[in-house]
Amino acid sequence: MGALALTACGSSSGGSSSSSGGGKKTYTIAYQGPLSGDNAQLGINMDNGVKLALAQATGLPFNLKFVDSDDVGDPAQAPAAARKLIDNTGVVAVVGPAFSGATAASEPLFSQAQLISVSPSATRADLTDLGFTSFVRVVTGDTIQGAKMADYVAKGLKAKTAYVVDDKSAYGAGLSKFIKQGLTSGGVTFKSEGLAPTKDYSAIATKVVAAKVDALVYGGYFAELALFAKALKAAGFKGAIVSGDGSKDDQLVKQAGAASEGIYLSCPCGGPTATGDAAAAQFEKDYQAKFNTAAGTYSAEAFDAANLIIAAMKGLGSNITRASVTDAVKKTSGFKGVTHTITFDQHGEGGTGEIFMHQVKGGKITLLGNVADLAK
Amino acid sequence: MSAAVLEVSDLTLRFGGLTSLDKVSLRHERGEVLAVIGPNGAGKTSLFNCLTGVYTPQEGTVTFHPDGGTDTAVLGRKPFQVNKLGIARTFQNIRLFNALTAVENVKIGIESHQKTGPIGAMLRLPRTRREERASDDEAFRLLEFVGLKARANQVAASLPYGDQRRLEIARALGTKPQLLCLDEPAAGTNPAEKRQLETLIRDISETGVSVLLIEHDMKLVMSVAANVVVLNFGQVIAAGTPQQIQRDPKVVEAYLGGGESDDAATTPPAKKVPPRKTSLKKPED
Amino acid sequence: MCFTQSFWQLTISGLALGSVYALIALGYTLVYGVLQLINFAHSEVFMLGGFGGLFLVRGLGIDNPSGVTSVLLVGGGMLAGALLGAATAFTLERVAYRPLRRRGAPRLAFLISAIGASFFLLNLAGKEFGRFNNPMPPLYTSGKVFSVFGAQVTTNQLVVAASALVMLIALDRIIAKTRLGMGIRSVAQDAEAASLMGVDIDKVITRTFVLGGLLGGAAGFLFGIQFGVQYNMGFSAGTKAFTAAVLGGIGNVRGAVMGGLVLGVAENLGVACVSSAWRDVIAFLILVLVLMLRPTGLLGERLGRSA
Amino acid sequence: MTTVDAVQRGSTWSGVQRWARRDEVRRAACLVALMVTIAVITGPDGSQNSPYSGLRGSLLSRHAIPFYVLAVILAATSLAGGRWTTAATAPVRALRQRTTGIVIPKPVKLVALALLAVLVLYYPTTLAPFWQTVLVDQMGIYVLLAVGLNVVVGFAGLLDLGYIAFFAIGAYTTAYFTDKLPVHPPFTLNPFFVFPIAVGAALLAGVILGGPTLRLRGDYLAIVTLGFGEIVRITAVNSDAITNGPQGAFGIPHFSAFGYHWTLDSLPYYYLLLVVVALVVFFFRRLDDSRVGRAWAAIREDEVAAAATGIPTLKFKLMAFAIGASTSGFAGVIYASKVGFINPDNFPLLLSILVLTMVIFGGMGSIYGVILGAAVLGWLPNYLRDYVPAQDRFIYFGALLIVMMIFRPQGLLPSRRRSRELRLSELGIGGADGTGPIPGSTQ
Repeated sequence: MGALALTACGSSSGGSSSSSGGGKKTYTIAYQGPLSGDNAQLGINMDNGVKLALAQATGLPFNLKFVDSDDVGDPAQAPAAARKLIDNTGVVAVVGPAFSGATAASEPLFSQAQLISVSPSATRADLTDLGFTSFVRVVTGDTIQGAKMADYVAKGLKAKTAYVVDDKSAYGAGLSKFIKQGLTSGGVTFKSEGLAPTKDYSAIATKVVAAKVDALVYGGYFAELALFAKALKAAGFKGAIVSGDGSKDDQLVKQAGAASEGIYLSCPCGGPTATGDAAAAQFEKDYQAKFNTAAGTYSAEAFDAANLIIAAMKGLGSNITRASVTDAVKKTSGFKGVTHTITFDQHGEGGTGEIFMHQVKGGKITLLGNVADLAK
Repeated sequence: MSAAVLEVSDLTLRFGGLTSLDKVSLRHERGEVLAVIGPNGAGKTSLFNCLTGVYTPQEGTVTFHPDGGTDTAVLGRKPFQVNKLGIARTFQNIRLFNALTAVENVKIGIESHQKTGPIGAMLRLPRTRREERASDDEAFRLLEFVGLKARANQVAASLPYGDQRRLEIARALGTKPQLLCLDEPAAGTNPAEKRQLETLIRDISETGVSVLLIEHDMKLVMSVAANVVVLNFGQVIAAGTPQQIQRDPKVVEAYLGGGESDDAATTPPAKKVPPRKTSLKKPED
Repeated sequence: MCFTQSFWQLTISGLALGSVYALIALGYTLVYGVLQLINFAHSEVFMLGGFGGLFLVRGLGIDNPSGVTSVLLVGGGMLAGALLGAATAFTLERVAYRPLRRRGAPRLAFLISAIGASFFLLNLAGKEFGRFNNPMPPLYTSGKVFSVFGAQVTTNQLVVAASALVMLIALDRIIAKTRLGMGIRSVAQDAEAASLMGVDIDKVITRTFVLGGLLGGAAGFLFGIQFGVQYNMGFSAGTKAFTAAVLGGIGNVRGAVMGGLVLGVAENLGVACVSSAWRDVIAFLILVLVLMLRPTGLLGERLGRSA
Repeated sequence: MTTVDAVQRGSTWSGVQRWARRDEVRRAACLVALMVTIAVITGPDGSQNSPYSGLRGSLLSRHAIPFYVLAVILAATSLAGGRWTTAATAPVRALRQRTTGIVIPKPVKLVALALLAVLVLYYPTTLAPFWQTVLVDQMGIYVLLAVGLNVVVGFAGLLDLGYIAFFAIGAYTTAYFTDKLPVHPPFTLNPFFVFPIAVGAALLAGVILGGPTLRLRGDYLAIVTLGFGEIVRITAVNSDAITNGPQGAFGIPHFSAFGYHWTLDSLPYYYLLLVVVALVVFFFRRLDDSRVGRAWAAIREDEVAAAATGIPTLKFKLMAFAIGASTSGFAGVIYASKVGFINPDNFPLLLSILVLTMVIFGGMGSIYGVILGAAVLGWLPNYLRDYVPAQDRFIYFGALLIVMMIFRPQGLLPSRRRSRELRLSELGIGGADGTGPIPGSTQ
């Protein structure tokens, strides 16, 4: 994809550059994440988000190029993918890595190269405590999301009993760990179980129904949840279903159909944005226009990550190096993204800590509000 | 009276409802050539497979009396353990290691009784080298013994049929058996090869190795065997010297009256040599 | 016991899943019977069959079908899936197997070319059809049909199990009664002898692939009705189905069916008893145990003998 | 009249059939199909909402024109007569025939070896760090894995689809003894000194798995080992308290021994791997050419005859299994230390299949072939990275495997014994891997 995307973006972002001649320097912003394998779709969502940001970045004192590096979302392939970007001396910043495992495997290299990596989606709690010097993320970590989901189940839904299921992915298991902690402190009795990703969830659905719980809390991605929700509906589950950001995707509605109705979806994203809903709507529209498909999970975060990098670069004048960009990005404060206003703390956490609850209503994912307000 | 090398008593083998061997008993004197004959389907190869650990019969005992060792029950041992006892065999449809050279085939037989393990082989310890030299020498000696020295480095599958037979015997001799079981060694060979085989069996016998011979070819049996056991429908119907057997009316009856039309005495039955098949198949005896 | 209260419910859903496993397993077992080869790419036959059915149903675009229309839709989808599956299997045999047979390639070379074909088809399907799961448009109003021992049977389960049953019986008859079946059995028993008797081995092999492809493709559609169609749906279903085939005794048609059903039910009961997270471990442990006790599977090997 | 019609139609139809069966017609059809396939592969993507758009964009647009032109030319060439192609390929065939018998003189061999040594030792230093990383992570580790699996598959003829389990065991042992798991070890070691423990653990696991299962024949063994691989992976996923579950172990230190410290830099790991692979090759070659190797060859060729010849087949199979397993465990240690992070996602079933593919692609049984196979297949996806869309890499990869197996089923550099087996199987004598012939082969 690299070569194709490069020319595509080069021509769109460089509309002005070709006329202004060789005076401007060209820098590359990269993306690292899965572009093949089972998780390709999530990665492509983000890849497109970055491409869109770069295509829209015009009138800059420099030219921008784009490259992407496929790590398949696999920690084993991540170091090589990261190395590929580090070797490319034009690259001054990276959006990604997308997955937590790949991030853990890549970050030592990025830190060594002083190449900033802004992850739009790696939510694993401890990533910002592992001593990486050039890692920031724009999403809120799982610690907070898990706790807030539990809060919402306990106080918002007033559930007494729950079933916590996760997909045993690094993301899902991490999230469910914090959900369980939150439920315990919230006084909700719960059972928990891991879910080996497959297609037929009728057995576990039967089990959940038999447990007669008020709520099912799920940690994992939409693909599994869609089938699981269908199976739950078929088995006659009457309780509430609550899931996290990995499931918040229009594909959930599309794939689960009527079974998705009423599912609660928490996300560090999707709150009222600093720039107003208009910007978010515009982003959705532009994305649809450029890629002929709706923006997916983490497309907007990737878009924001790329834009905040560009903003940081703009502030540097002519002194654009990896080190300077790293410093500038880490100091980002009050950047108005389409997802939320981003400020990185000293650990590199750029999430707001606010979690917004959504619900599928009439086949649309609609915002219910900030969990802090809903679960009082 | 000399000592027996192998004693079989009351061996009974059934496959489902089919009784393949029915109370078979025989005694094999040390150093002699004992032939087991019988029409097709008489149970010869079944007997063979019981002796060499392929089948476990339901009843009966098989006792091996190694030279200078203690008597040992053969039944219940796996094929390789039977071989370790000192009983080696060949197959009715030659089963060589086709892609290996003749000398490699023989070495595999010799080396199955050596001690070198993977560590020794990787480090080439002194013992390994000693064993390697020994097996080389022994392999060439055996190839010479069966008359294949010139073909030592040829691939087994490329050898003429009769040579393959002899190579299989050399491989079996490599395991230093006291008892060598030959399963229809003359099947499919031409008259010249048959004469060579005759000599070879005598030579083997002279080295002190007892030979148990299953054979269709009466001429071969009569010329090399000291004693003959006749099987029919899984039962021993006669035993004795070749001369006694030839005159035994029951034997004549079995061969001529039992539906077995042609003279088994001279022509080996035209057997299709089936392709190698996996071990789990029942034998088409 | 852990599953007392929903034993029948779990068994019924297990049987529905198991019957799909069985249909796929037949593809493995048929090919194994004649070639003694694991047709690794059979999982992609299944996947493409799912797409075939999906596209037909989508293309017809009938809203809220019911009655006869539903029956026709299900039948049509299955047929489309089966045909695309058969076409895929046929092409596979021609491209990835026959040239190797001509060269007398080692057995493992077949495995690798099948793996290559699987990678190829899987990723090509992802490229062409997108990588999301595609739910099947509703073909009938699904819901509870009747209850057995307090467990409800849904339309989905009924449709899947009934269609699978019809196909299984048809296959059993084909193997037992037709010329083709005789050819397959003879090649399975002794290819060399069969060819000496004038059986055209190439033709039998091709038709075996096609037969397996028909079943696998139809299974893809049936699977799609329940769980949607996705480019990578073949791998895990294929692994399970292959396990089922071995469980029943590979090369054995009835064994494959039995293996599929046993595996489907066992997985479901295992999920209830242990945990969904150990689902595949349960499946494989059952396989290992069965093979320890019966080294050639529940019903033993050999296409030739079974039918 | 109707009958005449029918006869005539029949004869035309059978004429067409006869025509379609001719070799050159078939070849032409193949070439056209090939071109269409290539047009589709290189064409635009479809999507969930418009699944045909990719096909339309590939086949009914300007994109397709060069492929159609090429297809027509190739088909015409083929139809014009097989003689053209025969003539065109004649020199190649002649060259092949001339080169088969040639014995390369010793000095030439030595010079070639020296060149190779220089290449292997010096060339990597000139590479970009990305390629150095690929050289270690995607090639070197796999070479080691493949050489180990070669003992199991190539030497002993056992189909093992759960090989990566031992790699996982090696890696997790490293994580344990460097204290990066929730359970704490009795003492902490640098990964370098975990080697013997990890190798022992993998070996033990190999024996435990192999003991009961190696009795099973060919494909049964394959599925049981596959199951074992999955069981190990799923156990790692589900045992949060021991393995930290899906989160895995982070921060496994780099090697440090004899006063030298490995770092994030890939080159030192490359040289370490080079030494390890060289040693392993040295030892395995001796193994192959020993009593043990010959016993394996015997088992591979004819297990029944091997047992009758006094070879304890189970013991030797177990030995092969354990040797393969310990090599895999060894590689696991290097991997864990190099990347510093492991989780169960690192050990999927697909990886076992991939390593097996490398072994067969290179030429099973041939150590150098296997090394080449692993290196090529490890390198290829990373090379394709720059030339084809990332999502499409495995389309090309899959196609390559098929083409390779059609034209060179014995692998890149087959072993002497193995190519002999293949030739024999071509002649219809036995199967090429001791598991019997494939029906319908070479008739």
